[in-house]
Amino acid sequence: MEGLTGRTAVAQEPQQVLTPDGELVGEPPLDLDDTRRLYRAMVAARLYDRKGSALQRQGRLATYPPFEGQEAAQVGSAVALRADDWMVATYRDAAAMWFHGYPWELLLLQRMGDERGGAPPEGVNVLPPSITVGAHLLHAVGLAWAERLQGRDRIAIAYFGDGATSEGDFHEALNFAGVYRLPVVFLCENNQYAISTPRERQTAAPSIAVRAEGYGFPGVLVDGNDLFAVYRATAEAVARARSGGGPTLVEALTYRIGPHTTADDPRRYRSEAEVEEWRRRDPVERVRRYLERAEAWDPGWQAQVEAEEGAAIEAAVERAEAVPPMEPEELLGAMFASPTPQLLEQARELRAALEEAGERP
Amino acid sequence: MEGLTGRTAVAQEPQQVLTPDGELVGEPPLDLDDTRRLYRAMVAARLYDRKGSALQRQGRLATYPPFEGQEAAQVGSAVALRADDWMVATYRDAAAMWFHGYPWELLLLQRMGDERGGAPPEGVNVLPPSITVGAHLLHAVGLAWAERLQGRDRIAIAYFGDGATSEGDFHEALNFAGVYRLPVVFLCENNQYAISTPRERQTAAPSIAVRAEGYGFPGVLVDGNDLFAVYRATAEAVARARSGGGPTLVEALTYRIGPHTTADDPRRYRSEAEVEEWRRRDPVERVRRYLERAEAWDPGWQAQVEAEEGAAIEAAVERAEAVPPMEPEELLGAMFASPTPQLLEQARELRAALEEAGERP
Amino acid sequence: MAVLNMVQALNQALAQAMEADPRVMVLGEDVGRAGGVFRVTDGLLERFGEDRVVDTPVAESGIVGAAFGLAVGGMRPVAEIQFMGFSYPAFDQVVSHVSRIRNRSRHRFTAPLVIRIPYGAGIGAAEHHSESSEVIYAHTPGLKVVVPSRPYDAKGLLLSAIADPDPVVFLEPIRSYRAVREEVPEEPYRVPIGRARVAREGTDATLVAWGAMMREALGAAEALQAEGVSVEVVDLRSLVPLDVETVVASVRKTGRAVVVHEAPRTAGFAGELVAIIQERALYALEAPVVRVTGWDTVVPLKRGEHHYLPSVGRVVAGVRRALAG
Amino acid sequence: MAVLNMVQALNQALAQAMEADPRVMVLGEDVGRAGGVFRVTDGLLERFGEDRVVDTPVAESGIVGAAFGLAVGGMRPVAEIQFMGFSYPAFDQVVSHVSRIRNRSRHRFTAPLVIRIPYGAGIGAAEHHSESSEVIYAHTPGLKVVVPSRPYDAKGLLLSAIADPDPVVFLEPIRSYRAVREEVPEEPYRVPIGRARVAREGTDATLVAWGAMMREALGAAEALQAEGVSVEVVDLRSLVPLDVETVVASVRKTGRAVVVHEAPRTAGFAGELVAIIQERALYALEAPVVRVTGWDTVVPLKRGEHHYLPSVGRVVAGVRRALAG
Ligand SMILES: Cc1ncc(C[n+]2csc(CCOP(=O)(O)OP(=O)(O)O)c2C)c(N)n1
Ligand SMILES: Cc1ncc(C[n+]2csc(CCOP(=O)(O)OP(=O)(O)O)c2C)c(N)n1
Ligand SMILES: [Mg+2]
Ligand SMILES: [Mg+2]
Repeated sequence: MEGLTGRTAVAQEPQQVLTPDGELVGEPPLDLDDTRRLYRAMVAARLYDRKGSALQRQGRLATYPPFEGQEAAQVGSAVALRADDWMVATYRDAAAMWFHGYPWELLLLQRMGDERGGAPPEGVNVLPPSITVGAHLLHAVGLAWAERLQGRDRIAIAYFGDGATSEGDFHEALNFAGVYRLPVVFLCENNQYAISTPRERQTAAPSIAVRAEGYGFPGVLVDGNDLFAVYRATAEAVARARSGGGPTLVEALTYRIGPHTTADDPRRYRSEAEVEEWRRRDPVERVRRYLERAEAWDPGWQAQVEAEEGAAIEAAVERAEAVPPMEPEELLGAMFASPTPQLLEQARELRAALEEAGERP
Repeated sequence: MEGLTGRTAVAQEPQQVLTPDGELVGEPPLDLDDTRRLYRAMVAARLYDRKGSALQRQGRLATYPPFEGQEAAQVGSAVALRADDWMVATYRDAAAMWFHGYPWELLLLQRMGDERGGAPPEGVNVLPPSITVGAHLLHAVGLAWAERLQGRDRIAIAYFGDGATSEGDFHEALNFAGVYRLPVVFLCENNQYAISTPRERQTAAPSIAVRAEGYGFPGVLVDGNDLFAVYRATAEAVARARSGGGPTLVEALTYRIGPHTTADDPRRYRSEAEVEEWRRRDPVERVRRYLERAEAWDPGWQAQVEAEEGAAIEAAVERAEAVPPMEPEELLGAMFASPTPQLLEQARELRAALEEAGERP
Repeated sequence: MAVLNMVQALNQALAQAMEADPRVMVLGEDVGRAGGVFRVTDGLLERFGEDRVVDTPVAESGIVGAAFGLAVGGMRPVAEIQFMGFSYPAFDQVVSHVSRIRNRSRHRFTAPLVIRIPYGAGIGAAEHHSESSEVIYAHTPGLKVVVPSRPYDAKGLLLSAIADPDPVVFLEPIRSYRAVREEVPEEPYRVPIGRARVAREGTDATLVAWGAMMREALGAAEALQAEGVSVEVVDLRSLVPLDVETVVASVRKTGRAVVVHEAPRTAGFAGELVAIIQERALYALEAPVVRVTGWDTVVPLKRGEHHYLPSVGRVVAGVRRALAG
Repeated sequence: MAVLNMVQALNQALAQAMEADPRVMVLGEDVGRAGGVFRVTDGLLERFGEDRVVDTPVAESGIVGAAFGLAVGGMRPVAEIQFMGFSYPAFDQVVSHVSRIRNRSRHRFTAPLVIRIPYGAGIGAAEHHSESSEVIYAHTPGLKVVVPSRPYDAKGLLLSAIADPDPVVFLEPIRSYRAVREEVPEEPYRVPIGRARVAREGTDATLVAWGAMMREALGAAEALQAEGVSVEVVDLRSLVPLDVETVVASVRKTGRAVVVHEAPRTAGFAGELVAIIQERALYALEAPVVRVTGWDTVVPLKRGEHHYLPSVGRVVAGVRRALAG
């Protein structure tokens, strides 16, 4: 009936370039060298992820939110950025952040409970990982806007999960981006769960991507475990943003293989069979098979990559753990450019309490 | 391209039954008797609206938000409800609220600055008008949910403007309604402006209605100045809700002929020509022409309606103005079922201050 | 009598309230299948079904706004916000609507709902997981604000909160969830909202605390006892309504007072207590009321958290300051 | 020198800041074409164009969240929230992000933005248009909170706020917007954030107030003068950082203090002042510090509003109570 909005004209099948078996079903958007580079990055990311969980079990990290299964969604999108583009991502996006320049060491340092991990090196335009769900989409909107107002062509990308799409800030962010046609890419890693809540209880929408129309810009649904598909869609979105074409919502269908965090027990809300099914669509193995077929992978290289990346991660752990704790004045000293009289007094009070307690000041 | 969401399959032309000239272009969903009843209600509403602005100019109301031009959107939708259905509406929805049982007298009393205007009679399931923009959509969601949980078949309707659709709560409300398939109707009176901000700067979406798909339920776009089209769409939505079919988003395209409130100067942001164009689509005159054609209207009846409804409104004003002010204890006495010790003490303090000041306690 | 920790006591209260009244329901993020991130709602879904134990989308304003409508519509919702740091997106619903509908409608509509919020630091959590912003709720007219410090009160206060005709913000000290176990009667009972509890009697100074800080308060009292200083410890239990009599009576007796909270100092709830104490008992005060609080900073992450939270040592020092005058 | 009201002074400050620094921009609901519902941004769109004077969708979290990103990205946004009652949907962005990014990133990223919020009662407005919830911002670490009471300070404080390297919540007393006119220098100048002002000298008692309540404070001082009582009036101007010295010095001199605010009493900012006064000057106090405040209710609508707001009479009575001890 006229006036009644119906289903979109376009099928909701996710874009795919590489099948789970590593076979091409489309044009590969990256050459073999680049693919090897990204494969290596995904292997490194997985090593880091395993290390994170292991450190947590040993009590060396507080909690840790594993991203196993989401490596292609993160690396495949991050590689589409220019080095100086803004990235605003979540606690689960270590791979994307690292790929965009945020050192493992600092990601670890923050997870060890040290605020200094929140300060990436100058020139790395990545905000510290967002712990709140949803709010940071607006930050990407503002950053993209700031770039345009200052006459630069940097864009901003926001990473977020399926759960985040239910927050009011998701809506306000996409709506602002649409109204001002801002150079921003919204990258939803739909990993099927928000803690225990499955995607179909998060929203009755047929997809997240379909929502883009309600903000007046394109949405794309891709196989998030397909490095090529993620890269292609993100690269298109980035190009659109950089050339003044406005925002894009990219939904990458993926899966969180591990628990929500090391404190979570996923057996309470999903079956082992479901996890197994997704393991068969593993994003790293998929690229390995592709490379192997193309004779661009062999076990020797794999061993070398693992050794080198593993060593780099070990070194990062060591450096992070070697960082001495902050003195009280430094701990209390970052609320303002210069502390208020109240904060100065409180730092003195803390120092006095420590001295009284006989702790080394 | 596969995976890329496109425009919806359905054209974004608003549904219409009655043209601005009062000619039918579809099946009339109401018989002549009902149409006369609704015409009378719209005439009453317009008299009330004019009275509201006049009272404000005389300093007898604080501010007043006129709804002229939106009578069909309000009355045509409210008539689709059952008497015991819930209504949650805004400061601009006096016509809908009154039609659903909220007395003029109380609407006026609240606008005069007396909280007792916020208490509709027992059995009238209408919340006091929402002053905040957006939040109340969630209240309708919760009310609809409460009804279903208690095994009743009442539904809830939320009225809101185009501006409200940009608030995060709009999104969270529609998403909850979709997830739980709640018996709720979202009635957007898109009157083209949120104070000074025109609809096209509110969102880049092609319509508000199109957003419904992103929540997994139908959206409908109607000519909001067409009593029949509004009624038909709302009646369908109400029937769907009541029968367990879940929510609907109805977008009624209309126009606010007057200022945002009596404190606003619309010449700052829109042209007189634009207003004139919308005056020609007047929702009340449209039905009058239709009735006249059907020989169901004559000037004598018009005069009688205006006299009777005008007298009722005058009487309501008198009653509201005759309400004596609240005593301090009553004024401070509605924060809790029984006041806290703090509030009791504060009421005593106020009483003492008044006595000291020589005011009649 | 069963010996329970606070999580178990709260779980029992919820189950008993749901058993007794079909209008009581629970909603929030991960409260169903997962039983809540702290397991407070564990087993409720299995027992009461999906209609009454509802996993919601990740949307705090949605949770509270919908719970508001549910309450106005006749239900008795108990909404869970996962951590206090995530209560802010719902702040508008709480402040503008939940707390006000009774006043706005002159008792015609009411919102008898409970908002359960785990709060507080001390577990080395990520940012936003350690907040203690009780004062923003205490300052909001129309809300009751309750903070148990031990399993017994947790159960009794939660049952009171659910039965209350008005909205209650129910703050649960994360650090105390499993730290203390004590005997908790099996049958339902209520601890009245608005009554403080003298947790320990003493004569030389009064310590006022609530929630997780009760541990430091009692620890300090214990430590000072060894030095021959007798400290009375008042557990507020409710911030609103505040039990002024119990606090003032204690200070009148001891002449010295220390207020402890983990929230930042500036404009924290201690200010209210100091104001009231000096309004009612200035001439009994032998020294300024001392505030031992968190600093005016974000709660530091794990490595610095112990520098932020009032410790037994800092509370002891605070009492000494009060004694010295 | 031009004689301006506060709206004009603020408008001038905005125009001068935008003139001087291309990074300064204004965004909010109806700030552009309409010039703001109070006309504070009047004429800026015409002068500085759509890029720098931005009408936004009706979305407060969006306004503040986007302004945060703009600030981190190098701009100097001045965001307007239309009324304080509509600042709550943005509360999460303010509390969780605006106030914290510097600390979270150890100075690597900063959010130098200003959030202008008209606040306060006294104009008989609809519900939500009369709020005075400054304490929720004052309690939030990482924010500066500023409240001018007169045109001169409004201009100078706004220029300081825009230049400040940290986020500033800038509260504008609606009732004072057009009530007072005074000479305001044409050239840009700054009133430092964190300094109170002795608005009237006196010896018998100290009245502390800010924003719109300065009128009642000064009115009460005037009325008491007639009876031979000499009242010193301190205009705080900044709540954070608080100018403790000025307040304490005055109370040390007079020995009696009254704090006035229109916010509800419980956990209002007066508590902070009382706590500090008795911490620093207990032995100088000859009587309890008196609080003259709004009640623990929603601000009543027009017909009852005068019963809520502290009046000159109530402030005078408060001073008398402080004098009586
Ligand atoms: C505003 C807010 N609400 C709630 C939480 C608690 N929480 C942390 S992660 C999470 C689920 C997020 O799910 P999703 O967005 O899908 O991301 P994922 O964890 O799956 O990567 C929740 C509810 C939070 N961090 N922030
Ligand atoms: C949360 C909130 N933000 C801002 C306002 C101020 N305000 C009042 S009405 C209005 C415009 C609303 O526009 P729309 O939703 O289109 O309704 P209309 O007034 O056109 O009927 C605004 C911004 C408010 N009342 N509530
Ligand atoms: Mg997820
Ligand atoms: Mg509108």
